[in-house]
Amino acid sequence: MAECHPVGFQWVMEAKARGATVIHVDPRFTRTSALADIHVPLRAGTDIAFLGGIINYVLQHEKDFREYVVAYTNAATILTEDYQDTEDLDGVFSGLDPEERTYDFHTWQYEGMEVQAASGQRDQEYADQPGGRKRSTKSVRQAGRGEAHGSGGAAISGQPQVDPTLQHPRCVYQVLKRHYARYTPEIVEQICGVPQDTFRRVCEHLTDNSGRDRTSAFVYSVGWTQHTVGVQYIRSAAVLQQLLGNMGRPGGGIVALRGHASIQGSTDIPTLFNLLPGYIPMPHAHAHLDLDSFIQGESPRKGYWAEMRAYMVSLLKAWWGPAATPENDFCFDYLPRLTGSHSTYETVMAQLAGDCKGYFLMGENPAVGSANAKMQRLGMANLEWLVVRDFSLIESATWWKDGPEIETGELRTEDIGTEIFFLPAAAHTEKDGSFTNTQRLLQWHHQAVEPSGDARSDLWFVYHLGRKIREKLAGSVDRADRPILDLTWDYPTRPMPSHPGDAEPDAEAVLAEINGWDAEGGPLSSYEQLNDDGSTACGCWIYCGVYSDGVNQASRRKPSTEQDYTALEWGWAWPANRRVLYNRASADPDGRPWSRRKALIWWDGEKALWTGHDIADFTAAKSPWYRPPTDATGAEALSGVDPFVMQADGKSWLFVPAGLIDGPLPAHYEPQESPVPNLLYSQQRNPVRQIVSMVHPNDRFQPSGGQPGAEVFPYTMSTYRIAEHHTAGGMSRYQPYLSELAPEMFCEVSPELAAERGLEHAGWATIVTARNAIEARVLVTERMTPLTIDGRVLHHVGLPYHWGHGGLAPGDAVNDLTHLSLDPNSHIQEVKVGQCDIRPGRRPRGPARVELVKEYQRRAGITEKTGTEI
Amino acid sequence: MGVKTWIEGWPVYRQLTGGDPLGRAAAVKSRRSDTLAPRSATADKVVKSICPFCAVGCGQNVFVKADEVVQVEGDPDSPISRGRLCPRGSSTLQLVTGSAREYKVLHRRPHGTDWEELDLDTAMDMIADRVIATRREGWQWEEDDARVRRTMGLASLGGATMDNEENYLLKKLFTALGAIQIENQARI
Amino acid sequence: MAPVDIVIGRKPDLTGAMLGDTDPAHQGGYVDHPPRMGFFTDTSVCIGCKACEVACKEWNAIPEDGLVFTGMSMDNTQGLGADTWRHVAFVEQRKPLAVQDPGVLHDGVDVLALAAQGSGTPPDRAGMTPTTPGDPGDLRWLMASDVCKHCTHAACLDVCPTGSLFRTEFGTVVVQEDICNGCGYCIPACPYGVIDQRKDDGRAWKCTLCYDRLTVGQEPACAKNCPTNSIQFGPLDELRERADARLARLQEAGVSDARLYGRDPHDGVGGDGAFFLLLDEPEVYGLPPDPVVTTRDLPAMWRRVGAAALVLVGTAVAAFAAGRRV
Amino acid sequence: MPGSDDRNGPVEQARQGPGTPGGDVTRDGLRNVRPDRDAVTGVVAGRPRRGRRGHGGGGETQQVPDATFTSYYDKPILNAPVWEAPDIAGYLFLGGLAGAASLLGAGAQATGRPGLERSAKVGAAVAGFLSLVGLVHDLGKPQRFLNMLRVFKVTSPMSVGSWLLAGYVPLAGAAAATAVTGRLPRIGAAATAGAATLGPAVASYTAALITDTAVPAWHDGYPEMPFVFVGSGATAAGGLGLLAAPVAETGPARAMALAGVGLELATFERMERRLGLVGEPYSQGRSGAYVRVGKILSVTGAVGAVLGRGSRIASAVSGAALVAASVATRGGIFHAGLQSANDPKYTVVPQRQRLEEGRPATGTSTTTRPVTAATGER
Repeated sequence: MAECHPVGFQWVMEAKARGATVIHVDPRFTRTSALADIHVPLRAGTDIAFLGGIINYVLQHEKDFREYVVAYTNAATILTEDYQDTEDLDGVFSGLDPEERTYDFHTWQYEGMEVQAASGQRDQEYADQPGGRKRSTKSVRQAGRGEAHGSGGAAISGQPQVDPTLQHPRCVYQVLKRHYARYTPEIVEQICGVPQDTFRRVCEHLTDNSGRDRTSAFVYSVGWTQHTVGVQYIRSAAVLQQLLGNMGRPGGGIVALRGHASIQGSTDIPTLFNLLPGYIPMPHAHAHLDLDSFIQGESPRKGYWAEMRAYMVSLLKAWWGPAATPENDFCFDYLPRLTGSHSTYETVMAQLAGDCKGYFLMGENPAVGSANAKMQRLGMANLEWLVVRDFSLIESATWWKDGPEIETGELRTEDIGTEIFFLPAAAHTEKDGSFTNTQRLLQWHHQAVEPSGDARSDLWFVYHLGRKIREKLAGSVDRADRPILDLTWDYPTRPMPSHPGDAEPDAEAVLAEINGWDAEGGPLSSYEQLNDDGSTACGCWIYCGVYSDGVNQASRRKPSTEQDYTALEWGWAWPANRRVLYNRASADPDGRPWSRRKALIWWDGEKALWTGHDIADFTAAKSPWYRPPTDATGAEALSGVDPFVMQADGKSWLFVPAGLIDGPLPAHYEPQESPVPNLLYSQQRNPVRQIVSMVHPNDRFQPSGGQPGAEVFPYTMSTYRIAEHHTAGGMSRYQPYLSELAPEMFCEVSPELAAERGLEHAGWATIVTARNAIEARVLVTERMTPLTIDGRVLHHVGLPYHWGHGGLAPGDAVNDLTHLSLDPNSHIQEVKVGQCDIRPGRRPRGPARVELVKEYQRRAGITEKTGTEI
Repeated sequence: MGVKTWIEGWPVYRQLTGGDPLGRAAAVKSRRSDTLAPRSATADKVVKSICPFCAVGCGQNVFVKADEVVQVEGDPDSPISRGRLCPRGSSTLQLVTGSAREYKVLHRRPHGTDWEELDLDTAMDMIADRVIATRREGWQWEEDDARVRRTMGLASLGGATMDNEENYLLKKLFTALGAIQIENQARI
Repeated sequence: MAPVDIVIGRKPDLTGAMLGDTDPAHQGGYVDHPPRMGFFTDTSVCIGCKACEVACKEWNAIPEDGLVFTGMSMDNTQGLGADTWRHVAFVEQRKPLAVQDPGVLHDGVDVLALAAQGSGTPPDRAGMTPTTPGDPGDLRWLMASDVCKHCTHAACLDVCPTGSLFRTEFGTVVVQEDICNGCGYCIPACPYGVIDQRKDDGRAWKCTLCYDRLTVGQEPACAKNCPTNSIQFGPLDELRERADARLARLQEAGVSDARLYGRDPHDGVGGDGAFFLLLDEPEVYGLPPDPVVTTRDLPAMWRRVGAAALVLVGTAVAAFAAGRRV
Repeated sequence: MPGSDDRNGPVEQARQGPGTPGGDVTRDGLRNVRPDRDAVTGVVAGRPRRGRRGHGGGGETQQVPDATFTSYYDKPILNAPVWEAPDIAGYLFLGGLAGAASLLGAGAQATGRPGLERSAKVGAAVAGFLSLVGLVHDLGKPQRFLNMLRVFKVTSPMSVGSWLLAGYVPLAGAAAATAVTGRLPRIGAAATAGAATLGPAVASYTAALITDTAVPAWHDGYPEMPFVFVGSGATAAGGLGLLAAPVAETGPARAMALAGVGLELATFERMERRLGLVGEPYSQGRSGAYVRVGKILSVTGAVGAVLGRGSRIASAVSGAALVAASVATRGGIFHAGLQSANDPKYTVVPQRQRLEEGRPATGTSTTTRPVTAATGER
């Protein structure tokens, strides 16, 4: 955090000043470690074992916040008899189809409930419908429904059976206890390399600082998401935080530190294949799909997701306006359908296959920043046309004349048929617009100056591209063109003084559409006003209210010194300007703060309202003693003690009965490439990790664990950022002031590894995987520590991934080494851990570089099958 | 400038007559130092903004003089950042005004060996034509008997550094075109 | 003490007069001047992010200072100079930071011998490349943002022959770029190695404590941006009080290595306008352990120069006296 | 182990002490908020007790062995002078030569040695002028010299020197011109007297110029350096006389040279011995080589001057050797300064020694230990 989010780290320092203990868990000793009380180095890729060990500690020592756990989580819920745990099946859950590499979730359900897939994987119900087919189910799963619930919740109907004493052998609490019983301090030490004494102290600090009077927070970055089990990493923390009663409470939570100015916004209003704005799933291809069957398949009966039809219809009205009528299903049919995963890595495969011919890159540098960057470049070399919009001539714009493959001779500039347009982009100072930061806060940035030359905002680009396409297609009778021609695209523009004849669309008008309006065109103020009859339009239901009263709430800037610490009048947070999600849980079931020291919101009996420092993430007037009638639906169906309002049962889920692709509970699996066999189960890797679709001669996997050939790549590597640079370097390596701070690609190794491999401090090293070989300067440092893993010494190679062949501070790209194996829920690649070899000296030039990699492949006996075992 | 003024402006004279006989402070202050004014104080306007790097969302004040950004610094009013910026945020001025910025549309023909300049409007027309053609080529009404009504011909990557409004229009346009392969850094 | 008392060759202590008292702005002839302003850089809360370096460069439009990978931990800036006015030092040591658990465990490798491979530092001289000798289970990573000290008795200012370097009304020491003639005298005069010459223009440059910003009540760019408030700006009196309290608190809490550097108004430079809280000896961070303003000895120097001149005259007279016979 | 107890005591205090653990989020708002700058690391938590490795005492109490010292990656603490050797080493030499030569010229005029007078005065004028050229060349742009006359700073030897040179160079020039042309004898006499008055200062102030720096080998040599400089100046001026004047008139020049060599060698020796470690650069490396050459040339020149006193050629050769000796010595001193500034050893070791011997540079040490802070002088 001190490395990549230094300004956010001031709040960690403030917590320290108030007495907080800071524990930093990271293979490397970083700037964060330097300011932490305890640094816990662990082997990359073993966090679930570590967190599972803590969960086991909490359960064995009964350190859970029992009142919270019973009242607010599904700990008491009883599972069906069909459920079989990793304990029963040696590392896999019931329902695994090894052929298709998918799980059938039916056995993961609550006892006594109608089986229905919910969160994340909502539309699995189609499989049970007439006309639904097995292929469809699988491809739906591949489509990554896991993240379709950025805003929460899933569907359950019926009343689950519960045992508030938590004694029932099939209640979640007992299942959890059994599941984690084998995650002992001894096994944690063997797998993670964390000494038992250190581990015990971490457990004690965490449990001592959790409960009624104290709360602890987890902070993570992509160190957790970029794994084949990334979602389950975060789930592990979620299980722990629920058990400790740290969710929805001040000082608690799981804090995701995201890496880009509006990466949260680009998930909320997704430029993602599987989502529509507000986490409404993109429809999947099914026979006879219409709006009703879509809602039927996706929407639960209880909680706020029960209103999905209103959200969806309002979105369709925002997009197709008058053309969207009840008679034509509000143009639902205009939406294209998915057939499986269409993530960026599948797109690269489609480029290589020649199916995807045109490509837009908007402020993104995949030639450096995406896993197996060589595949990215080769994919781009196979396009018909490519549009790059950026500030500078980044690697993704210039690979055709100076890329690594030109040097090795694998590509020849004259042979590359890709037509490339480079369009200079406007900076944030040159346009109006909003960013959504990592805490879901929308903040408006105002235009300061006009962009110079040909530089234009992306808003300008998309608007005018759409305008031109619509003009060119005007009069078309092709049915395929109707969605384009019916699209509402009449945004107000203003002339650009420095560019006569040109016009910039009004960003605030777009924000107003995102916010939505009622039948009279008046701005909406809450998603609770949305209707499913076409009388409201709203471009993103969770952002509804950002333009309430016709005021740009995201541009509010009341100084923090003039309001209290929640600063509710600074910007606008979705949903409904709430700053802490699920904050109903900060109060006990009777509506009183759990502790005087930890008061956030509470029930005001006199006013019969929830009140406090934050805006209640709860129906404001729903008393703690409200109990829904049995036939209630939607939000009405949640009781006064159901804080997790997006969940259909109002509870937080220790056990996830539906919505996850790879299991209802986190289990430790070794990474795709690992130096050791899995000590916990005979199942080595996540059985349903997404890998098969990525097999390609330029993306070979390595032998792993005890397999022959694994010793060819004996060292564990991890990629990361440093304070001096930003992501793939497009915004930093081209700037002198940042480049001089970290002018060359380097790797971090321990003195022991340097001695073992003869690496010279400040000299050069070559790092090799089955994909590629790169060179880096060597930083020998005791901040890199050898770990003892199951009795043998393991070394890490630290690889910051900022560099590429362009810019003021060029260097080899680490992502040339990484491979394409993905988390099945999120389709995020595993680049935080891999295996490599490191040798002294610079890498070979020209074709010899390719030959070196081939030689390693031969030595390790690598084929197209290697590493693709289930 | 008269001789008297010149003499009185001579630091040696000021040394002899003022309170700084050793000539180390007030007596030797130069004309530039006397009239020094920070560009953050002489700016025509200060525009409220947000840091474009990571997702912490630090507040920025953008100082503008004669229609040019002359300084970018932390916004002390922000409850998130309290006026502070990290090294990347601190480099914002160089990011937005530095020599690495490109201001011309560039075009590389198929099999070409170098960039050529292109008029912006022409480029937009060419791109629109290519989108329409590629969309048609990759069009699918059905796959495996299920209606898909989409094109697999074109894709987009990027958006995590773009504004919500920009992403909204992009997703809207792409979806209306029937293009589904639209992704951003959040996947990476 | 008399404000001005310059008599070459006189015996009594001229130091105070030559050097000015501890209100340097008053000494410099400013009436009704603002309080003396300075920096307190508390390295115990520094995260080494280098925001100060970049903020300083942005504000002062300082040229890039070389793209060199050094191997000096995360420090590729190396030191203060004409084109680096803030420099973050990174020190990796086998030493404990109070009871911090660094988690590392090293064995059996002669890190100092390794350091010699390519780092250019002889093993016996290696400050901490990669680390200092000590317990292999100990590690701490010190970071410290160095800057011009704005000495109470500033040698650079004293020796400047043009009055380019001068004491501002805030008690800070600033190079006036319209006056500097590039004589370079200030550079070897500085006991901290702060000021240096910009090669392409010949003039001397260093931290101005953002003099221009101070004139309108704004704080210096580095202090403003510092994410963890390691760089604190304010009236020197206040900063000194705050630093004393901070030191006491750290000491009480068990951070026994904490110490203040440049805080004492009676040290060899009369105290620094920019002073530090360090966690090890100053030289570990590249700071002189006991710097002295060279002009402290200037009266004695002038006396010796005078005596030598007389000796030369005597030699000449004697030579002619003797020369008659030779 | 008492050390451990000491370390753990305050930790417990910090855990239990008032305000820590502090921050409360109450219904009425935040309580016990402390600014982030109050954060402490390794105090509220960490590892319980040392000694999980068998290595005994930590490095904390380890004294740095005497033979070594600590530095920051062996980087120099000081920024070395940026002066170019030909400009500024030349400046030192020429100033000494000019100053002493002016005395020689005046004496020659007074004692009726016209040949010596002319050569000394011309030498002084040329050397004075060239030294100014050297200075201006080092500044880069000629008009920059004018800024030197913007102030008069007694705290700056360069300021004093600039004013001195501004007065001296015209006087020496006038003296030389009248001596060569024979015109305007009164003005010539006055100029000669003036140059002879300023000359000793011109020859000696450069010692203050280099010793008034933080460069250890220069600064710490300040008690002897002016004498080394005037000695070297006398050597050079005497050498010039021997080289240029008719052999019959060289007596005073020879005497001056001999005295100069003696003074220079004696004071240099004394300085080096007194300086110890800091004086190392005067005998080592490039600077040491210059100094050795200077000494050899001085002695050779002096011996030659005495033995060859009757011979024009021997006198001239000896004179040239003496002039060269002065050049070499100045070059040696100049480079010794660079060497001394570029090695942190010369900065750290003496300062560290001072502190360890309990005699910091002035009243107190730059580093304030907690105990000092507690008593505080405020």
